[in-house]
Amino acid sequence: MLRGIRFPDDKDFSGCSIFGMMNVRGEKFNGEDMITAIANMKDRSNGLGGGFAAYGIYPQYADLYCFQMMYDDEGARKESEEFLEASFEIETAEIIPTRACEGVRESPLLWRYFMQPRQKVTCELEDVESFIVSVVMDINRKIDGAFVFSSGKDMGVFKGVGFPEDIGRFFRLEEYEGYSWVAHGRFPTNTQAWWGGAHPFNILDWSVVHNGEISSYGINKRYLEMYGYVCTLFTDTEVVAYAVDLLVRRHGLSVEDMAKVLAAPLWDEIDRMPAEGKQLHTALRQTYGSILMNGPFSIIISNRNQMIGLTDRIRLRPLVAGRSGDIRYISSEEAPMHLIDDNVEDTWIPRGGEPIIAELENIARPAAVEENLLSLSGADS
Amino acid sequence: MKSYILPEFLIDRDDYRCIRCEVCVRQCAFDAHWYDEEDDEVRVDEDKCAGCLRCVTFCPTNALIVRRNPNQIPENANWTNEVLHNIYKQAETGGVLLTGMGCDKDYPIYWDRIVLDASQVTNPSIDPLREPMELRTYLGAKPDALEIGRKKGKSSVLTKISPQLRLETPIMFSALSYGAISYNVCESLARAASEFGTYYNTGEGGLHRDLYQYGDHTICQVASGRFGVHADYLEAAAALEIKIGQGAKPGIGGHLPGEKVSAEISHTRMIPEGTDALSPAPHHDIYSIEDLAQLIYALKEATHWEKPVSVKIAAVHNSAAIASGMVRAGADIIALDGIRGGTGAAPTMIRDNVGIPIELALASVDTRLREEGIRNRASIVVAGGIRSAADVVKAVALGADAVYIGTAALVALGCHVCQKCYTGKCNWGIATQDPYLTKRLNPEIGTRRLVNLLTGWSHEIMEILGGMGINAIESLRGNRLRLRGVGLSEEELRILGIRHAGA
Amino acid sequence: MIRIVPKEEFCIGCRLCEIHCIVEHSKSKNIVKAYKKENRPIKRVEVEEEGHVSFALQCRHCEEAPCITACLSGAMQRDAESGAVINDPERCVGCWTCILVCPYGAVRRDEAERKVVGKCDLCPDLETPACVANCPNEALVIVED
Amino acid sequence: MAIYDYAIVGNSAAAINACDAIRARDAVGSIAIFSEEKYRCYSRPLISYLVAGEITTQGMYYRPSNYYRSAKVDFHKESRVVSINPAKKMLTTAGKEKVKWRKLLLATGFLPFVPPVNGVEETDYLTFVSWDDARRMLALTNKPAAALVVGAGLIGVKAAEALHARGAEVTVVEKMDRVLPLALDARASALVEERCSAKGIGIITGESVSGVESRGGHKGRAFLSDGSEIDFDILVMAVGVRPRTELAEAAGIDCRRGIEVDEYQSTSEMDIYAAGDAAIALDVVLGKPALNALWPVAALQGKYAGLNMAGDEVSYPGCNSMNSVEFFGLPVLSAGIVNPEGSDYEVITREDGDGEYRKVVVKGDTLVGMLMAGKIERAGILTSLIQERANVKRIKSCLLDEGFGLINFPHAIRQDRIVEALAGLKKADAVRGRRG
Repeated sequence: MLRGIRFPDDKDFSGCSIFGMMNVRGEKFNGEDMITAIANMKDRSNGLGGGFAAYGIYPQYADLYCFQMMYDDEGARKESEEFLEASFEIETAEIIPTRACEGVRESPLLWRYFMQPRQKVTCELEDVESFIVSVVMDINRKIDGAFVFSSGKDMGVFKGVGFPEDIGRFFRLEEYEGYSWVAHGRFPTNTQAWWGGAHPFNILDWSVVHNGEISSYGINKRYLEMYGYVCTLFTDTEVVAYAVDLLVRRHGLSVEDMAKVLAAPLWDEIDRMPAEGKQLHTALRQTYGSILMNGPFSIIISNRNQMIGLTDRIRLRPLVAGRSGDIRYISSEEAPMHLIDDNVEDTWIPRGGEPIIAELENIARPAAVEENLLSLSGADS
Repeated sequence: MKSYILPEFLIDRDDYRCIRCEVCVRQCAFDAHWYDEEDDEVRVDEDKCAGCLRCVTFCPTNALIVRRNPNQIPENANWTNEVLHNIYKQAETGGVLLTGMGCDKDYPIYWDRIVLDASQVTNPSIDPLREPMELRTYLGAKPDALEIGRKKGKSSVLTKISPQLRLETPIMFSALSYGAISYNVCESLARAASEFGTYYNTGEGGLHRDLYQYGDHTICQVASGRFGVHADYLEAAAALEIKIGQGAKPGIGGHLPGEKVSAEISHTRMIPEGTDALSPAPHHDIYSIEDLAQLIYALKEATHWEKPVSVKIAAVHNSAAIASGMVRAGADIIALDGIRGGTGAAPTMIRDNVGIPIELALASVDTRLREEGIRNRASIVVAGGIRSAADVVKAVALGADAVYIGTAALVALGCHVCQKCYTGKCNWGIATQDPYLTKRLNPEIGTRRLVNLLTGWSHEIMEILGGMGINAIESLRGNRLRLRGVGLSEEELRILGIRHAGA
Repeated sequence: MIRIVPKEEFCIGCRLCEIHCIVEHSKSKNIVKAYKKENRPIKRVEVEEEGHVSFALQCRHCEEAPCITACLSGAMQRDAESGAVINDPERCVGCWTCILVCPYGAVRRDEAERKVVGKCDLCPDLETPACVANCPNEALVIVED
Repeated sequence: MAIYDYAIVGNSAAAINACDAIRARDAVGSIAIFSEEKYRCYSRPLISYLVAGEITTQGMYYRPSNYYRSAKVDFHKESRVVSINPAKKMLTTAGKEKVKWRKLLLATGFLPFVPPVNGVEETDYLTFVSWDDARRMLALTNKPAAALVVGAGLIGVKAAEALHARGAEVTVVEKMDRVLPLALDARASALVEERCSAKGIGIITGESVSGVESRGGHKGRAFLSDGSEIDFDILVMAVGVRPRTELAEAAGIDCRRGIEVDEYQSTSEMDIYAAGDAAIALDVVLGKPALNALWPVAALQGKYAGLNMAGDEVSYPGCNSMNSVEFFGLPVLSAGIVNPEGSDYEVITREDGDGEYRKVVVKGDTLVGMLMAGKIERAGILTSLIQERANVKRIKSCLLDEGFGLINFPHAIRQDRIVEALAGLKKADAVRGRRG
């Protein structure tokens, strides 16, 4: 299923449902509510893809990178494992537990590896994470029939072809406990569905679920390629994940500034800003104009600390935010929040291009983020 | 010597319509029309007709038709009329064939073999009349990454961004030198660029003192002749451009005949009145890439590192490698001029046979710079045959940051592309210094026409962008996925980096 | 009132102003007919030309118009509404005194019908006088005062 | 006793233009116009057109029929002023009406001058200066008649032309050696004579009428100085005109050949102004006051008199001897000095055949005279140069060129005239006035 179906330079057109849920105190909950919520938006997906990302699910391996892999066959697995062993100490290699589930067919071999790069390899590198990225790129590009679909720490992505609720049950998500979850139901107009193409997209601990179409994909991809990102999944969502990785991890931008790159303010607005903001946003657009995500989208970007909701600049796709005690919701529709939670206090629709950010409370964070957290806790955003 | 050259055009006059007002007589600087008082008839001297259609356009009764002389030699794919005409001319004069404007040979025009994409169903197209649509473009080197500091919850930029040119539409006016064109054309270009928020380029003719007021929208060229280059000139400019080559005449210099070097031009170019202005083929201080780097840095130093420096080359076979070198030599802007780029005067053989189409040069340069990871270090501006908003969109999607328009701007001002620029008798008052002719271009009107053109094209670009579901030009720039080729070979598609329509 | 100001730096000497003036003041207002079939009216605007310099000049509609003061018959009057100096052909006797005193040479004999003078009337039937409207280079512009 | 803010004696060009000027500045002041004729203001020069049938009586009027009413003027027609008292500011009419004024304008015009020729008083001769003259001429030419016109000045020649148009057989006798000796030069006179002769008008120059023998009524016989005799049915005496100064003189106002005025058209008596053919005012070409009994001159003087009477202080710019006449389709325009005497003048002429003759007279670098016959377009440009005493050094050679015009002026002056000075003629007048 992974071989021979990739269209170079192509991307995937899809309409979708997205749902994110995070406990900002870090209290964990299982995948049950996520499955219920995403299933509630069934008409936004067509059975050609569903997936979840969950944070905090592998506490026993919290310091190890978890590669979750799809293989077409044993040959691909062997090749990949040899490749990995060359540079990693593999602590655990295991088949990802699944259950037979009607509506989920022809699954690839699903394996996960908890591991860390060998000292020898990382010594040569200043930046371990860049090494991980390059390994992911190498496997995805070079090993036919193998695909890394998640590569972070203490987190995992579970996705495949089918309705999201079926995928959830297939992966037995009720057995996982995480404090932050995202889910995706997919409606590709491209009938060629494949497991790797389902959302979320992940690199390191960045996960992206996406509803929309990135009309600027062609240039976003070419720009990221200049920075060593090889877009192998042939979907526009992939570029979001890489762009986020580039901006936040590698270039050190704050999440908010990153959001202002992906959904840049209009020049008109920038022109009206006070000098400092004007300079900042002008520089952001000048430098990163090529990864402005143009076209209709709403996305949820997650990492271990944050869950970020964002729509395109002119809000062509839906996104609703909600709050219930320590729980933060970001969703395509409001109904699922109420379905799983009687205590949703307030919900609101963020403005186009305005990021909403949910963040773990007990972590040190840049002050810049504070304001957005405040705005998320209020209903006035 | 009896000339064997047949008149290129015949002029038909409808006697019923002709009112003998003599407008045609007065409008033709080539003296193709004359009034015969004795017979009260307007007569023609067709040998002199340039086919510029000035008379046709101005005839108040539409009494005139200028048509190609049907007297042609027997059809021959090899020995065409044009070839014969050229040989007769050279047999009669012993000279080098001269021409004006851009190459008119029918090399493939790739713009016309590339089609654009639009949104249907899966994503919405955007209505530019209701939604914002951004064409603003910044030209100049961009950093690889932006370093951002945070204080009291506020982000601020720590990276020093190189000087940038801000364009409100990705279209600039190409290098057209004062001397090749009249002062009024320069003024029209300067005012239109200022009004619209874009730039015009002085070419190698220097900057007339009356145009310093538009310096903020002026790209001042430093060419091999160094005409008119002095401290104030560099200071007045918004950006500087080192001209290495020109699409119409790659590898050769320029020549402004002495009769065009009027007092004003002499003053502006800093050469004696009435002397020929000869631009050498190479810069005699640039014999290598490191020499170019030295000049780039000299110009930056001279202007306090406040102005981007562009380097313009003719599109030739190894443009991609050259461009890479130029970027590494410190050029902030790479200007590429394709084989169809215009000129005031060039040897016909050079114009028509040297260089490559801009589309291919652009694609290969953009690809190369990306492969080398240095695409952001310089902007790419392309010139040479941009004829419409669609060409602009295709150029941007292939990877250009902006385009230069020369011929299109002149056409907006009235040019009918008769290719007789080199005669100095431009009936449209454009490529001439004859005061009787130059006043035919009123800069008020010229400015308006150019601004209208930019407005129209910009609206069209917005429409096309909106149709693609894109509302900022940077999301189109280099977005080759939105292009498809029609009727192109595998190799052409590969170079252009696009897929065939239907695929 | 409106006044027509010539811009000599942009007058290209095409004389289309003269031609369209004649047409506008012709009976048919059709250019070919006016020139070929009718008693062609006089031009009320004249292009002066010397070397490469030229400009089109018509009645200035002077504030202190000498032609009005000099007119023997009272035919030359200022139109109260438009402020234009207008010659009433019904009252004009063709004594040419106005031609004698006009410092711009802007009054001409018009003997197509009967002996009267003709001069610029600012084309009362048109929104923009014909010479201005048809100047291809905006070398005639309207100023309002 | 009625008191008028403005009283005007006379009802022709000067009077009406004064009245217009006053009204333009003073909308309410009372105005009275006294005219000895019965007509509303008409244009005296048009009588020849009336006789020749070129216009109707309706065309004679200088202003519309509601003129006096709309200008709020008390029009005293057939009311000849017989005396004025400057001390009492009072005038008396022939009808014994007494009227007081605050400002008075004497626009008394001229009377034909008839020389003391033997027997002329016994003959019912005509003059040709008024509407009544025209009516008489029309009546007398209802049947074929032989007409003798004495004097070939402007009035004489126009009378001859009018009589010819009425079918009369016309002979003109002129004492000088050519027709229109003052207005034209010899060449132009010859052109006019050619036209006249071609039409069958007899022209006898260099002879005077030494006596007239009446044969009852209008008929008679004239004896010329060369001894020849001419029988006539109509005799027109057109030897000349004299300004009517008797009213002014009787009131003690300074008069020489006409009523003397200063640059404000003011006479030697306070609040009494004079304008028109009776006044002797600045001739810019001659550089001194002169009599220019011409309609445009009278109108301009009247205008300036009116402006000053209404309280403005504007100098009369001065005028020059300007003539525009047409004889049998030959228009002839002249201004300033056309018959220069002495060697300080430079004369340039140009002849293009078929009666097209042009001439300019330059003194030093100043254009002082011009004449155009046949081809008269744009003559006013030259007139204005004469009027302005402009320096024509640089354009002297092209004054008579085909297409001469403002294009030949220096750029700055041209620009000033065309663009800046749209409303500037008045300004220019004022400048000239100060200089004068």
